[in-house]
Amino acid sequence: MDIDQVKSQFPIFRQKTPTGKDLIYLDNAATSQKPQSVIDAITNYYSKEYSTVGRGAYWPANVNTVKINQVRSKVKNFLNAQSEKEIVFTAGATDGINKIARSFLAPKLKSGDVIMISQVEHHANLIPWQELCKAYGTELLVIPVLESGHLDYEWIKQNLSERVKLLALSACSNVLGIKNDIKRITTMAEVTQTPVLVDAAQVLSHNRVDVQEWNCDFLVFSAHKMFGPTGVGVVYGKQSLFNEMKPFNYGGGIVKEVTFEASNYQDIPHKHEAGTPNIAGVLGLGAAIEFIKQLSQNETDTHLEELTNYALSSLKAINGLKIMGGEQDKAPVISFTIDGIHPHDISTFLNEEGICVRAGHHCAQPLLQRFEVPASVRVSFAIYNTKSDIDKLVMALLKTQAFFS
Amino acid sequence: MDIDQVKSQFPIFRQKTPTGKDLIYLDNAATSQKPQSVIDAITNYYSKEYSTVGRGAYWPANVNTVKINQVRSKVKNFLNAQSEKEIVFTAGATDGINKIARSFLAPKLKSGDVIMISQVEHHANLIPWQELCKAYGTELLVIPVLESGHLDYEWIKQNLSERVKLLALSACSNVLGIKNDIKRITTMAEVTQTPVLVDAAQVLSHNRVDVQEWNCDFLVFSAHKMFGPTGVGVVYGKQSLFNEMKPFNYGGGIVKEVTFEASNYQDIPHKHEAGTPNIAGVLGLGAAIEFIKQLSQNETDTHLEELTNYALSSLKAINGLKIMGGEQDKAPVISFTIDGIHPHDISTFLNEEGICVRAGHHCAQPLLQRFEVPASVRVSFAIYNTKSDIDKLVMALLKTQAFFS
Amino acid sequence: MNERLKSLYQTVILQKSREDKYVGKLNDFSLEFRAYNPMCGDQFDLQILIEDNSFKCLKYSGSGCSISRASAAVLCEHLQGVELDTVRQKVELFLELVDADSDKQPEELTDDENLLAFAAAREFPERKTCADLSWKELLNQLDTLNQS
Amino acid sequence: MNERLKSLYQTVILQKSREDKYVGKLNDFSLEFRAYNPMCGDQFDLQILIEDNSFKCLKYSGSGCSISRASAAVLCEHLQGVELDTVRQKVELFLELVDADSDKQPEELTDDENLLAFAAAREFPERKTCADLSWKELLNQLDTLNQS
Ligand SMILES: Cc1ncc(COP(=O)(O)O)c(C=O)c1O
Ligand SMILES: Cc1ncc(COP(=O)(O)O)c(C=O)c1O
Repeated sequence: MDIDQVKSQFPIFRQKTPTGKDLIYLDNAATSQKPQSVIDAITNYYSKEYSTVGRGAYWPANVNTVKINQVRSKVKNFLNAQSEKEIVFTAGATDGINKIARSFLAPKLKSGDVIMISQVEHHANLIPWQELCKAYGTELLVIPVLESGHLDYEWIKQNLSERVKLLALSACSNVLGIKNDIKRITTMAEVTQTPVLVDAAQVLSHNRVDVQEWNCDFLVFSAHKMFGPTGVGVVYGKQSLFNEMKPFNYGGGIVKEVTFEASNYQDIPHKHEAGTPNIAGVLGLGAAIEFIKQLSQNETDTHLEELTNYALSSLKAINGLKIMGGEQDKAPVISFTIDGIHPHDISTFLNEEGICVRAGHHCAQPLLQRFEVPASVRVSFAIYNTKSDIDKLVMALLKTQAFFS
Repeated sequence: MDIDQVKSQFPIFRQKTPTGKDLIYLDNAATSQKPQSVIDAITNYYSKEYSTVGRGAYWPANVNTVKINQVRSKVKNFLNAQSEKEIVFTAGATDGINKIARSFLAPKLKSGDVIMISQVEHHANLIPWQELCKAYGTELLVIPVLESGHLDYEWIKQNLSERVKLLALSACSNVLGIKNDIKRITTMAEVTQTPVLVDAAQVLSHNRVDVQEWNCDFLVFSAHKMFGPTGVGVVYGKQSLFNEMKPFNYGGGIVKEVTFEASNYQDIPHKHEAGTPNIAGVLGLGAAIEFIKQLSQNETDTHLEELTNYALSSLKAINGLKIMGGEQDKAPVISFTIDGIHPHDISTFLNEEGICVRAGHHCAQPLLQRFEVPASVRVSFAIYNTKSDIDKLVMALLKTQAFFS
Repeated sequence: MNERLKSLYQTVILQKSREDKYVGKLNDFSLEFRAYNPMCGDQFDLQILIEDNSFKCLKYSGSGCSISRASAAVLCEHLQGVELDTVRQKVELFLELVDADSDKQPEELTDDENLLAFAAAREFPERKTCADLSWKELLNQLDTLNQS
Repeated sequence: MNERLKSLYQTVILQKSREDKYVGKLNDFSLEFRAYNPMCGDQFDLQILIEDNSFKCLKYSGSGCSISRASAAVLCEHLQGVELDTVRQKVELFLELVDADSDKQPEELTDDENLLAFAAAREFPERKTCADLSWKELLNQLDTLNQS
């Protein structure tokens, strides 16, 4: 794959940072940059055919209604879902998890029930469940993570039971970058008939997802982490579950008949999409999926794997640098600390060189507590990153180290 | 005001519709077109300084964090709120109302309580309350609307009591275009200490709002109806209420300390903004407010009032055309029917002439039932509309009438 | 009046939308259902009397635009006397007729002028739901009948 | 090493961040509070012994970046022995020093080199919360003290 050509589709890399450097963007686990095609889809909508959707029999409302449905179809294919009915647009991964917590799980919880999550979860896949537990007297069971960053699968097997009413799990930790074996987990969960929600926020920019193969019940993600716009995401849900559960929100577009006495609801997926959607966001998500599809999956895999391995070995060569977690099943996400230099200071130094990394707890405080690290530096790669980015990173780290020693 | 100059800021009007006509956009109550400055704010963000906010000490994350706070400040000034802490970004008006229903009202409802709304409400400000009533055994009291489109203020006075735990009301009906006297209502509600939520979705593109003068407790709106982007809106809430209530959503960015046992929350407004926000949306909303501020409020008022009056008298001259509601306290929103021609057919005919109007129940089925109209045609104006638009509308209506007679 | 519109609202549609031959209620019926489009408010109640294994009598009532009214009228007219076995086929043919995604030309599907009139809906995708409202709901009903 | 960075991490800051003169716990204290930045995880516990109407003794413990550590150390050093009446004024001066929105030049505010070092934070708005973390929380504490 010609990475220069790919990178040239991202306009942000055409300019210099305020300190006059080339932008070296290594915070892709937080959010990824946007290719021109995604930006164009949004601009085109706002400047050439702006309207609402779903109502309005005029041009351009009719055109946009069709386009939104096309994106739904694209998402369906992208996830290999069975039907467009299984695809609901949301405001993002956090929004999606909260919606499932409220509309699916809350109404059926009773005291004595259990919700199972893991020790690697992002706050978005932890606090909603914690709050449900508070409200319903439910117990939160936390799958331990091993030093390698892998989940303790034996523990899951031992602790899964019919009492577990939901298993909510990320497909990949946003700190350690270790991918979880979802298939293995849904197979165990099938035995106890525990529905499984997958937080796929971290995987869609670099991994193909097949919800049928995974056999998960719900899956959520945000567009902005896969080259798409902010403010839009998706909940995938099996039809029977989407059908039975309460609407995510109440408002226009979800009802058939309304009187002051009662309302009845549209069919899925519309039942779960009250109000004017983030239309520009959905159109941008469509363009993002097209962008990803146009890359060769094999070559993307190879590129990101090479980058990650190169980064791992280059970083390990730095004195006093410690990488969190192991190297097996590794996504392009690496967290580390350097003896005697606080991550925040590192980040400031790297920023002067035009290098963007994250310093802190990455919205995963309990995981950092588990690894006894108050804060770490995280670097994460996307298709537009190169070995030269990593060389510059390492150089800048060495310079920082020299300054602080 | 030079309307041509204002209109020229909206790129969509530069092209022809698919039938080769000038676009005459009269569905502003559904959503308004976007000026170049709003589009540029979004494009600039995505193509020149894209990043997440709130975390990340690097350029451009630091820049965007500051910008988001500036928009919060702009919204605060725009609504004349007391503090930025009273401004929470949401995905839109529907989202905001649902959030208040769940986080503010639901936890304090008990059977025997009352929620008061009005007969003119959009489904977004009806169904969330209806569902709460179902869940908590609460009663829904509906303020009747008079033939003129005005609320029955006497009725409100008689029916308000300490039992009413929330009064949720639109500032302006999206069908009749009649503005409600919010100040009068909050004054009555003060006596019974009933919190008042204002659905301001319909007013911000043409009216200044002053939450302190109105003395409302909550106010919601969507950016897309005031020249801003889709997928973003605002909930204004008094500080004491925002402080006491549960977070709107749970996730990253709202917590101070998190363990698997418990979490404690950030101060408002951040407590209510879990997850990566719709950053492009918020930046676009900032540009939309700037756009509105740059227009003279007096001249905007005059222009829209003239247009509305001109439209009313031109439409009334059409045989068999009936306008819903009266002409007092009228916003630039007019709903009507024409004897013997279904609104949907009218809309198709107008579309051929490049004229966008809405036909249907406008997500306010109970209101249409009240006026015994199964569906109506709605035209609604914004600052870029002209008398010539209305002349063309009337001509097209006459042609349609000729065809069907 | 442009040509596109003319073809959509051909005389057939205008006429049928005004005819009241099939408007009303049956005293005696085997099947009753509501065809409702929540987006625009069009709503029809259809009643069908099934006797001797065929659609003996059909009526509709309700309100909607001229296209949805005409379509309900033509449904009643077109299916009157039709044997149960062939109803589905006729409904499916109509649905294909109004479907812009079909790869068959309308004229390949039928030469019935009353049906062909609705093919103009292919040009107006936003009016497709008007043209096929009652027909689609009838198809749902047939599915349910089959299952039970 | 560029000049901007050099000025941010002047010798003062590097030195103070390593000094352990004020690190630790007091056996006896009048005021104890935690300064915590949830965004980055920096967290300090400060203890102050108030005697004879002045800050007699101050200590801090916890972890954070070099700037937040140095800032906690300088807080302890700068307020040691200061009378209660003048504490607030000194805290506010420091907060203005690091505030890029202030219309005063740092040199107009003070000539204390240890304080002036932090003025470089004006150039690094994202590091302001590091520079003023402990100071801001102390101000909160003073407000609470006043109210009670
Ligand atoms: C694993 C994981 N889950 C959930 C989220 C939340 O995503 P968002 O902030 O887009 O809602 C993130 C990103 O921050 C993440 O990394
Ligand atoms: C009065 C009123 N309230 C609420 C809404 C819902 O707004 P949104 O669809 O942007 O959430 C609308 C617009 O459709 C409206 O007109």
